[in-house]
Amino acid sequence: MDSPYRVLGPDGRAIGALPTFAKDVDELTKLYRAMVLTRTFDTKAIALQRTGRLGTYASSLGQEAVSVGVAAAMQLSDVLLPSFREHGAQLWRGVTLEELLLYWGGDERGNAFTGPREDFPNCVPVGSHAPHAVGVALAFRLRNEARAAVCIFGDGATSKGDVAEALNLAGVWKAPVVFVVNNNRWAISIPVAKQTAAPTLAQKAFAAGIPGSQVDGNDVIAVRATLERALERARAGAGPSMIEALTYRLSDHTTADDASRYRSDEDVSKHWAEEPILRLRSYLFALRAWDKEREEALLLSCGQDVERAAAAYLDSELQPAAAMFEHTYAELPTDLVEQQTGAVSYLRGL
Amino acid sequence: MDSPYRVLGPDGRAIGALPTFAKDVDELTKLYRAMVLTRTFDTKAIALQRTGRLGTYASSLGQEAVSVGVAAAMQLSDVLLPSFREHGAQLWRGVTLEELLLYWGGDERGNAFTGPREDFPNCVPVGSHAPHAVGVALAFRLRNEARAAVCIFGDGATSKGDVAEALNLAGVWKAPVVFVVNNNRWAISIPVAKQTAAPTLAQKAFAAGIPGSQVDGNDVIAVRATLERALERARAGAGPSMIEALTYRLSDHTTADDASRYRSDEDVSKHWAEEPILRLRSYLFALRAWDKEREEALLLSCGQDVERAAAAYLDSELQPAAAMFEHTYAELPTDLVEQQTGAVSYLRGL
Amino acid sequence: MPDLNLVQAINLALRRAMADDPTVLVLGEDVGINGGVFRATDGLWKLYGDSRVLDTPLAEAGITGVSIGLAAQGFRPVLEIQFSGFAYACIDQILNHASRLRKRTMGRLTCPMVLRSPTGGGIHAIEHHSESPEAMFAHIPGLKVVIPSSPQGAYGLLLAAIRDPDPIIFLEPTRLYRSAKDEVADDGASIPLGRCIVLRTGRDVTLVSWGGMVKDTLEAANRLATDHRIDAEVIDVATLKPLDSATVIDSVKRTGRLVVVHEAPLTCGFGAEIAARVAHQALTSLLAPIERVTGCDTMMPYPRLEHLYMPQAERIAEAVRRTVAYS
Amino acid sequence: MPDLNLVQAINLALRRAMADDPTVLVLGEDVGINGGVFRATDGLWKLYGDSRVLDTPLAEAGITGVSIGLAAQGFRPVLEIQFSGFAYACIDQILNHASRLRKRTMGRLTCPMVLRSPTGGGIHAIEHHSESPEAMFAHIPGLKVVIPSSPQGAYGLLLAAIRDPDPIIFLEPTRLYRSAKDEVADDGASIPLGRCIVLRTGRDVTLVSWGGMVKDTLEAANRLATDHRIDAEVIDVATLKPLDSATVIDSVKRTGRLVVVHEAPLTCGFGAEIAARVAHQALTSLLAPIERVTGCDTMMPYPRLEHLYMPQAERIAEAVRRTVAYS
Ligand SMILES: Cc1ncc(C[n+]2csc(CCOP(=O)(O)OP(=O)(O)O)c2C)c(N)n1
Ligand SMILES: Cc1ncc(C[n+]2csc(CCOP(=O)(O)OP(=O)(O)O)c2C)c(N)n1
Ligand SMILES: [Mg+2]
Ligand SMILES: [Mg+2]
Repeated sequence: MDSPYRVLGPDGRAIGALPTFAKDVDELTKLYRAMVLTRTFDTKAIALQRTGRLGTYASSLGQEAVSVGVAAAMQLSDVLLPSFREHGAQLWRGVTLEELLLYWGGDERGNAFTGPREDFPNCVPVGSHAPHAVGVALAFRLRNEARAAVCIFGDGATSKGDVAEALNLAGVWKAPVVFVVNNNRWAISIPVAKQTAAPTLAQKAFAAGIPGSQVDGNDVIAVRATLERALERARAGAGPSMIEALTYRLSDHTTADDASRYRSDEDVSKHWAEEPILRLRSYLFALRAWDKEREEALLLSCGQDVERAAAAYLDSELQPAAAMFEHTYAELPTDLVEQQTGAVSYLRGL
Repeated sequence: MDSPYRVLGPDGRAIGALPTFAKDVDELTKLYRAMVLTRTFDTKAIALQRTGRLGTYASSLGQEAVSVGVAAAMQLSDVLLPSFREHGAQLWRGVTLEELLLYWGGDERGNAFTGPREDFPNCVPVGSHAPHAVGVALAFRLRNEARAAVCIFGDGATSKGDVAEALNLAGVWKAPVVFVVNNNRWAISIPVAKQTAAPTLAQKAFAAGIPGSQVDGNDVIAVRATLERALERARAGAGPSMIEALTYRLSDHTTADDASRYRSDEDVSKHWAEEPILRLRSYLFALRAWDKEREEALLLSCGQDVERAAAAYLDSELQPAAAMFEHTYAELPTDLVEQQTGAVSYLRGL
Repeated sequence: MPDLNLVQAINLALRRAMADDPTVLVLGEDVGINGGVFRATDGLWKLYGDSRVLDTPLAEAGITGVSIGLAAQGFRPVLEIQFSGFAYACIDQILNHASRLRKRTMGRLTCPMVLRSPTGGGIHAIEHHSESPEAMFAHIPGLKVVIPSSPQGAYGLLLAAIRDPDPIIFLEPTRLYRSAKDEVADDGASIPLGRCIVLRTGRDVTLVSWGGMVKDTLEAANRLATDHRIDAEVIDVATLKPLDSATVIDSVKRTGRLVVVHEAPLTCGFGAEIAARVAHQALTSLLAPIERVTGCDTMMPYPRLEHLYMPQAERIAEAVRRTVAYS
Repeated sequence: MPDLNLVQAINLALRRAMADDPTVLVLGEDVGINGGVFRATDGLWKLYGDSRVLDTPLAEAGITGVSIGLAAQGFRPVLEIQFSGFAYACIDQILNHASRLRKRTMGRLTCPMVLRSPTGGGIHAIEHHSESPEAMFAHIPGLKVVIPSSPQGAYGLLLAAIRDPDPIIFLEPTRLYRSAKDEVADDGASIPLGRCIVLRTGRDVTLVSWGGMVKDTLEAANRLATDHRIDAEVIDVATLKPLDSATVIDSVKRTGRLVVVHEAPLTCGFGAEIAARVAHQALTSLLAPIERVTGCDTMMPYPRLEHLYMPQAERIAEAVRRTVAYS
């Protein structure tokens, strides 16, 4: 296995050749803005959860470059199948801040995506969306469409049979799908070394006869470039691949977790030095493409966007009781209509 | 991946160094006898099935060297977890011919194994026994016993999530287990090329960070030698491994299958030239350790053994109706006792 | 109209569905050149090739998941699981995803897939090949569960299932594959899902069954009519979920007696649901305890004892006589 | 005796079982240093280390299979599945292997394992974290299915489950983990499996429930006593399989009325089995239709609507009043 592909070093200095898009400063600031928005959202979501106004929430702190880099490499006509920690990718693709909050607040309307209509909702049962991605990709291939599916899951997911089956199926059918392992080094309290004896997760792809490689997941330029290559390959009919993006989960697993039970502050703080936002900011600063003023303006506007979305979310009325039944089937069967009527009238009577 | 390990060429000439056991002619004739007994059993089982006296049966024709070679490498204190085509391994380990017939005839008593009491019964849901083998091996490790588990499954099984999960779990826990892929090139009508894009099945082990290698599965000496090494390694605490044994399914998938629907006679007949029994016989003949008389005597004694077992099987009385309930639990709960009493008295009344 | 057995009727429905609708795909282990281990997909691969008839690797959960992805993209995958004993591995994908994709996206994504699988015993098969898992699937919201009991029924119900916009578990009684024969009209007419089929009207007792047990139940009814002048109504449930309770309830209100027959184990079998609905909606009409004639709460025996496990016409008839004699 | 909540009682039972019997192992995702996501295994790893408390990779089917192998070798694995929504992936291993290993080897190999998992809603969790799969497991021959409703019950039943020679699904009502409090005596006494627990005797109506719904059912009974002079008997089923029908039947024979309460969807829920048994064995005692107060035949809503889905004391009470008023 080659060492992970990387363009920017942890200190933000370019250590490799820049891919074409990265020579365009506007492209880079777009990536930067998206990562900052993601982190701003993250902070707000945690605050809402801590004050009882949002459900259990999975932070993406420190992993923004994977999420944003992957989405930035996709075309809108591609389809994203995320796990539950890819807020950055969802935002990039047009899921709204308010939809994200509705989802994490426990409201199905958060999945109705006014934006990317074909994208899948978050997948909570770890790794179980991997075969869906193969199905989506197979649909593209059968219809001769130059599109690809992107499935993101965590390091823990690579132990699940569903993921192994999906990789193998994708290989057999040369399905245009790219699997991304968001390797944040932890599956709740289980570090990668207890998850598998394999020295890399990328090599799990070889079991399926498909290419696997590693990328520095805190380097958004490298992530985007790697995904662009993989997606082009997939869209061109050359088959699936898997990319292991090495990053680090700087936060607790979710707001319900207390990571101090199983890892030390020192361990974590080492990784702050490698985090993706600082890294790209340093690079942009060095280029003089970014400065303190622009930074402040960005933080302000991200904050405003997020606050506006939060207010809308908090103002949103609950769905009516009848909604509990709607969409269970295309057409509600008689007995379900009866249950619906019963529930609605019972609840009205209370 | 190195080319498959092989000691005897298809024509029965030694092309590699002989492992120690193979220098002992008695050892070789033991292997030979076991393969011939297996094939004799196979022929009889098919005849019984064709005449309506046995259930659907999975022939091991052409695959005897995998089955026998693996079992011969095991110690009795190791535990075998076979799929459903390893009659040769079961016989070697002391499952009786009559037990095998009872099993394939549809009688649970065929699983009560008077011989290898800790061995698992045949596993029919493909690949689902792989995690059991990890559990058995883990038990050995936890009790500090120098024993190993051996799990055999087919090429088709390597696509199953259970197998991938088991390999990974074995790797993480360094469980003393050896996985054997009996690659007979077909999963019913699906050839290996449609089963996976991976060029070898052995490389599936690397996904779990464990060693994988290939062996000529029609060379019983090579199979046994490879397994001995893998088992020593496992018993010594050095961890699990996977061995892909390359052989060929010369028969239909089972007696319910008609392989002519999906493969040509020519394809099959090519493989007759490589089959394991002929190969070892040629070698033994060349050594003058075997001759026509011994061959005839062996066929006769195998035939007699099998006929005797068949007669006993055909004579066996059905279990009584009450047996349908026994062993469902250690102690039958009240409602099951009632069902049992009801069924027995109802059936008596008929 | 040709005389077809059940597996031929399935094959005919698949042919019709594929001809009518290019989004219909068939996938599963050995469904291609081999035509399925029971030949349900015989000839389809020759007609439509690899792009509509997909042989799959051996991975039941995975191919269920793939079907979900295909369905979300507008295809109508018809997935064959070789035996329902191997469909337990699909429950996770079915329950956690297929059944709720529409709900959880408020209709943005849907899952019009059919999972076909042989069900039930009576073919002297090896272990895991004689399972009757219908009740487990019928507990899952968002699914439909359909079990035909005749070739013509299989044809019409399968067409309806494939045309339905939601995920469907379609269980085919293995022992009827070759034994049942019908004149089957290839008229493309589907039989509406969600309706019980009254196979025999009667005044004295209501017998409810589905799939492979319908034949034995009818046989019991016929014997009872001849030998005991008991006039039994026989209802084939056909669609277990959503259940057409009305037909059963109406019948029991007329007959006052109910015997439910199934092959799956008693406890938490689908017979319990029917009994519970009747005990709720037709209690006062009941003249006798509700009987269930079912498999036992032990696993299906190995073939040599299998015949002792499955309800047969005589056991059904006995229960009916007990019910009718009750007062 | 310390006041413990349900998760602490589970923890205490695990400690006791591990201290008593060196073959008891605990395994599952995050059960080690983290002590389980609900802290059910808190402190065990520190006491017993890696050889008896095994953190596992993320592979529910696999670790169920590993437990089967361990059990066959004489260990008593207690496997934690983090949420029962992820236990569907274990059904294949449980049904096709764990439940029948004893039967299929005629007792040569056995499978004394316990699969523990949180069950039910009410904790405002994300999707798949509020499932109630008990009926699916209760349909499987060879299994036992146990659901405690109180800390003391959890302690005694879990000890019994771990000591039992057969495979057990042990579902723990998540919303009681921290809310229920009991004085729990760590006396090592197990509560026998297979027996219902009568929590309140009454003459007018029998209420049957289990797990997380027992509390609401009792609350309904208490309100009915105070506000409506309805004297309800309340039965906690505790072991769903094998079911102690006798206690339920006896009660209904006395009260003539039955309301079953559960949180899982109505259709094919375990309430159906109870209703069916009563409609068979106590039909003539019934003075009113059998009522089931249950979750709906749609998936558990996302948290914002969850409270509308789950039966609550008032809905139970209403059904009881209807039942009692019936004549
Ligand atoms: C199948 C399944 N098992 C268990 C869980 C509970 N759980 C939620 S996230 C998680 C760890 C996932 O780790 P990883 O795949 O690395 O993703 P990460 O959370 O690190 O993003 C677990 C065990 C789950 N959601 N799904
Ligand atoms: C999980 C599962 N799916 C499907 C089947 C039906 N089936 C029996 S054997 C077989 C092919 C197995 O192929 P392979 O693993 O190569 O073993 P072989 O039969 O060649 O020995 C299939 C699909 C099964 N037994 N189990
Ligand atoms: Mg992770
Ligand atoms: Mg094979």
